[in-house]
Amino acid sequence: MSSRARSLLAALAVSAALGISAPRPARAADAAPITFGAILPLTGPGAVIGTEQMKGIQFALKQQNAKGGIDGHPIRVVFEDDQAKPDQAVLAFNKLVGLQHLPMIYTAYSGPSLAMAPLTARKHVLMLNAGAQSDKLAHASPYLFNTLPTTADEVGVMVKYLRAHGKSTSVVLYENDAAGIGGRDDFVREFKAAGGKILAQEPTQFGQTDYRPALLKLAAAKAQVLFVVTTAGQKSMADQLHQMNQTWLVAGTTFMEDPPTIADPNAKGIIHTQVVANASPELMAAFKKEMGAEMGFFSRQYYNATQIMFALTEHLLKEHKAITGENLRAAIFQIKTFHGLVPMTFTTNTAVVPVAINEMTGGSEKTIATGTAH
Amino acid sequence: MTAYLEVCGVTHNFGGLQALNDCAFAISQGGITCLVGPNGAGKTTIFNVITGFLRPDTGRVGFRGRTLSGLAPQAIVHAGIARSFQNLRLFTDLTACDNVMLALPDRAGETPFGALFRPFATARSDRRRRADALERLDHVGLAARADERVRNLSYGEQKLLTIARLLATGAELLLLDEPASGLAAGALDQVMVLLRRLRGEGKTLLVVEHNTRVVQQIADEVLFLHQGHLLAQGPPARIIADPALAEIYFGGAL
Amino acid sequence: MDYFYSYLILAEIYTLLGLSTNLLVGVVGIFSVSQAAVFGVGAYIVGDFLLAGTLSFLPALAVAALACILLNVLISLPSLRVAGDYFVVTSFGIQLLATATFTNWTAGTGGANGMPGVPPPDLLGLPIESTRGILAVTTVATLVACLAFWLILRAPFGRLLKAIREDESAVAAAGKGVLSAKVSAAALAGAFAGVAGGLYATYLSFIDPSSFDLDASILLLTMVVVGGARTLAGSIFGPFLLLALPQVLTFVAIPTTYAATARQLVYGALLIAFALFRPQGLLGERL
Amino acid sequence: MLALQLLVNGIVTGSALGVMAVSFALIYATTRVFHVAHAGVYTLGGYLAWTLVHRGVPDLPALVLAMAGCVVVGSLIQILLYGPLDRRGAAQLVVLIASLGALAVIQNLIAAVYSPDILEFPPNWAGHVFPLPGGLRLTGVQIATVVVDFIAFGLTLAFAHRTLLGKRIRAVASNPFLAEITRLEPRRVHVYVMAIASALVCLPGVLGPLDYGLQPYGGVTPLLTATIAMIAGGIGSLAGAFALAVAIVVLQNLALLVMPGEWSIGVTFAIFVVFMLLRPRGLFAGKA
Repeated sequence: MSSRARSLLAALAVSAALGISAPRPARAADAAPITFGAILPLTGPGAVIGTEQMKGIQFALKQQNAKGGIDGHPIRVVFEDDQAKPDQAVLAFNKLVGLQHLPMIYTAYSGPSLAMAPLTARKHVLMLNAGAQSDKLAHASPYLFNTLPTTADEVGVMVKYLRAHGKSTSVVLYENDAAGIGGRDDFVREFKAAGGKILAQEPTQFGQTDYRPALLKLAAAKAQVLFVVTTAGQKSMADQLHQMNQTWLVAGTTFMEDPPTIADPNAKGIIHTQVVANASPELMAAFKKEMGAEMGFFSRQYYNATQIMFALTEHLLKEHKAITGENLRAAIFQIKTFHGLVPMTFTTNTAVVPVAINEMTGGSEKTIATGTAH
Repeated sequence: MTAYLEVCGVTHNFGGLQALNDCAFAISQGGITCLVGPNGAGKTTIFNVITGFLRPDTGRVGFRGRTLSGLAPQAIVHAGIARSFQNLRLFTDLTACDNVMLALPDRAGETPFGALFRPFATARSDRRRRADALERLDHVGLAARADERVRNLSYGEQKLLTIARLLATGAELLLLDEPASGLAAGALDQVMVLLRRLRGEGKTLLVVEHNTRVVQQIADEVLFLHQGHLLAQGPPARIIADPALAEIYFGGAL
Repeated sequence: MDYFYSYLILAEIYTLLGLSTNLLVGVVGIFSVSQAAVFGVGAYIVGDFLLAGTLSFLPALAVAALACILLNVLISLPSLRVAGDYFVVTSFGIQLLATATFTNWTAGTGGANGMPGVPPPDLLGLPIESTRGILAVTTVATLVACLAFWLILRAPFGRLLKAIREDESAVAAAGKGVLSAKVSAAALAGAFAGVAGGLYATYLSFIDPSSFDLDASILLLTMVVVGGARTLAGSIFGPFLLLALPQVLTFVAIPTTYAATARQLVYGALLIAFALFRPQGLLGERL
Repeated sequence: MLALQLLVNGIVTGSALGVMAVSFALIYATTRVFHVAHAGVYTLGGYLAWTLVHRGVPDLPALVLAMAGCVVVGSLIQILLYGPLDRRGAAQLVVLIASLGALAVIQNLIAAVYSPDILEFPPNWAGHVFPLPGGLRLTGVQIATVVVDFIAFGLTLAFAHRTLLGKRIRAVASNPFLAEITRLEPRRVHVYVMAIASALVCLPGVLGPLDYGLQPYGGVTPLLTATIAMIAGGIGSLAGAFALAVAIVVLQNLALLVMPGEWSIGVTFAIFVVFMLLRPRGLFAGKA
């Protein structure tokens, strides 16, 4: 509540400031704040990511509202916590849409997003997802839009790179949950389609960081590539991989973008795909000053999604259309290409975005190739 | 004449410890038989065997010419033998009346089907059952305490309640495990009067008892058990007067 | 209004689960920590049938209830063999086994990805899409279950179950069968949980293993402990209170980063406090 | 070679689990409390050591101080929670609920203070790889784990059978009623047992995370497996608990050779459930 209260106060302060110092005579109706919602995992195991996402949105709002909002309207976002659970997400959705009639809502996790998807279609509420990558999200609802590529699209970039570099056999280590299994299925399908061979696959449990048994079993298959889809515990894995002294190429996904792992000398040589969402050093610095934290990947993603939201709002205001879910949705396809942190084009509900392949150098990392996911 | 209750060559081991060793005796209908013997003689064990709580290693138990061995405890109750426990084992969170009602043989409303689909008939039959139970409680002098939770009753009242619960089963052979232990003089007399009255009403009683005064006053016959084996059987005066048995009985203690 | 309705719907579904858990744990004394697994099986069965279109809502719900009856009887069976703590460990094992199955049996459950797009409930071919309509359905189901729970507790059957919780040997010595009573109670608890699962799946339209894990089982147990064992009021009050708690906690000034841990902390402290100072819960009897 | 490495890894992890099972068995046999919060004490040990190491305390004193911390917490749980419940004659179920509550409190306090993320110890000797004969490769912390845990187990056995306090504990465990009237002061013995078991469980609680990181909720699955080992090994048999713990983990490791890993935990519990139905008194029961 306190952070919500704080953002409310900030919004009030901004509108008060506008009232005093607005250069043009503010028409009362014009200055009415426009409110959207966000349903993120602010507590529970997903909270680390959820709070990072929230900061991205809050930072974008602060910047924009300091500039006078959009066309004089301050923009507000009401945050709700779903603990990354589908039932809590539906409860929060009904709170925001049923009680407050908000036209647009941010979402972050596959489970909750899929649970809310039918409701968005029924209630005509635009839903922006900049965090989850499940393939099912691509066609879950006409009102659900994804600014991240689906896992399949991202993995496709990696497969293309591996095949281009002569890798034809692979084993897969995956986390036994939605993200891991989705990534595994996509990799297996794409790698086979590209003429590669999958020799073995092993699961690990989320939070279970002793990978040795699984890695040993995979090593016995003697493949050229170890493809890894896990969302946590990468540093332990890097250490255990080092212990094994294998010659395979270790390849991962965006999840590998984990500062302790990148800093670990044992992680040298690991490559992974990375959805490009680079922020300028000035923006990163401003974020750190304002929010008291590094502008991480998910902060950048939701900052970017908020830029899209600003563009949509501006578009509707300019055309004197009501800010409703239907109009927002139509506006996405009218504007089509957005220029937030990265250029992003919508021809379907999932954006086409650039994807890089990074290699860890035992302390930092460098980009060794780029592609496009679609 | 076949014996009323017949225990033939029953042996039972607890992991190497021989609790019953070729135990055999018979009692006839009517009357009070007291089962005595030093600690560890196997008195409670033979109760457990008769009532189906323990399965004997060898031997059989017969009741009115029918073999009981192998029956479940509740089936033995239905056959007409019920028992009380040394440590009472009342349902302390239920009321005195509930404890007695539970033991009544009437089974209406004791399945989910009856409870759910015949609620009115169930309620009616339960009112009848309550009247029955109150009668049993009155029998032992606890009618006034019917709706008290058992854990609020005094120890003496709880002892009487175990007898009321035993009576409620409708069994004709009652096995009582130390019904008089731990009671003050007044309550003790009350229990003895009650036991004699039950005999008068045609019940057969088999009673484990330590108190020789109680044994002398109520027993028609005494069974002397030692090391899981029947040592002597006879009228109380003779058994109690037997110096050899007294030696065994008190030997360990003296 | 939809928000308040959806709170009511979830609270009613959890009341069904609370009744189920209370019947098993509070009344009969079978300390099960695997009720969420049964709940999940009910949800997946209804979801599967409705997605495949082979059965409509009510028959699917009936099949789910039936399956959960069987399942709950099966997983309560060890309680006939092993007592107390042994059964708790067995029950923990069953819950983990169920979670492993929900997560790995992709063909039947959608696996870790979950099962999206479960159609809304329908009555006689008419789909019920409005929150208010679904609320009506869950309310009817909950009222029926409450009535059943109340009838059982006041019937001789309820007395028998309570006696079994205290002393199984004494029940047998009173001439009553323990086995059939325990199995019947487990069956009823299974039916409640199965129906709750079916309602949950159709209301949310999306289910995944996270709703049916060990934490969910422990939440159910907490509801019974806080509400109170062996009373209807306790079984209703616990779920309504504990589901409202997170909403209430949002009004306390805790940084959002700590809110979940704070909530779990409150649950833990509640368990300790109730065990120490009020083992009968708010509206129940002594556990 | 694969099988050998899996076997050795199994013995390493199994010895850690074995110490957990022994400490849990010690508590359960003596106090009859199903001390689920033991998983919390286990987790706490690791976090205490992590904090001390980050404050610059050398490794060994950090371990000793962490053990002291666990002793304090474990004893407090006995004195403030289980003791009063015992005096009130609380049902087993109520004690278990209290223990679940204590576990939730410990875990979430840790999560609130340290965040729910995986925490890693700074790079140190633990990650150093030692190539051994037979193609085996063990890290420093793996070797330390197996050595320390086996010694801890041996010392516990010796303590229980050779020392006066050990004999007192075994007396209380075998007959609490008799212990009461013979002035063995069972309540005080219960506190000693909790203290000893909490110190013991701190060893795997620190060494494990040194290997693969710390998580606030990471203690529950090991504890469940440890309780299975205790029950299967026969309650009251410390050696049985340790042996079964090692055996279970080794089997879980080797099982990977013949089946996919996602079912390994499930299969462990399925075997246990069947086992409970067929032989509920444990593998080595019948001798007592």
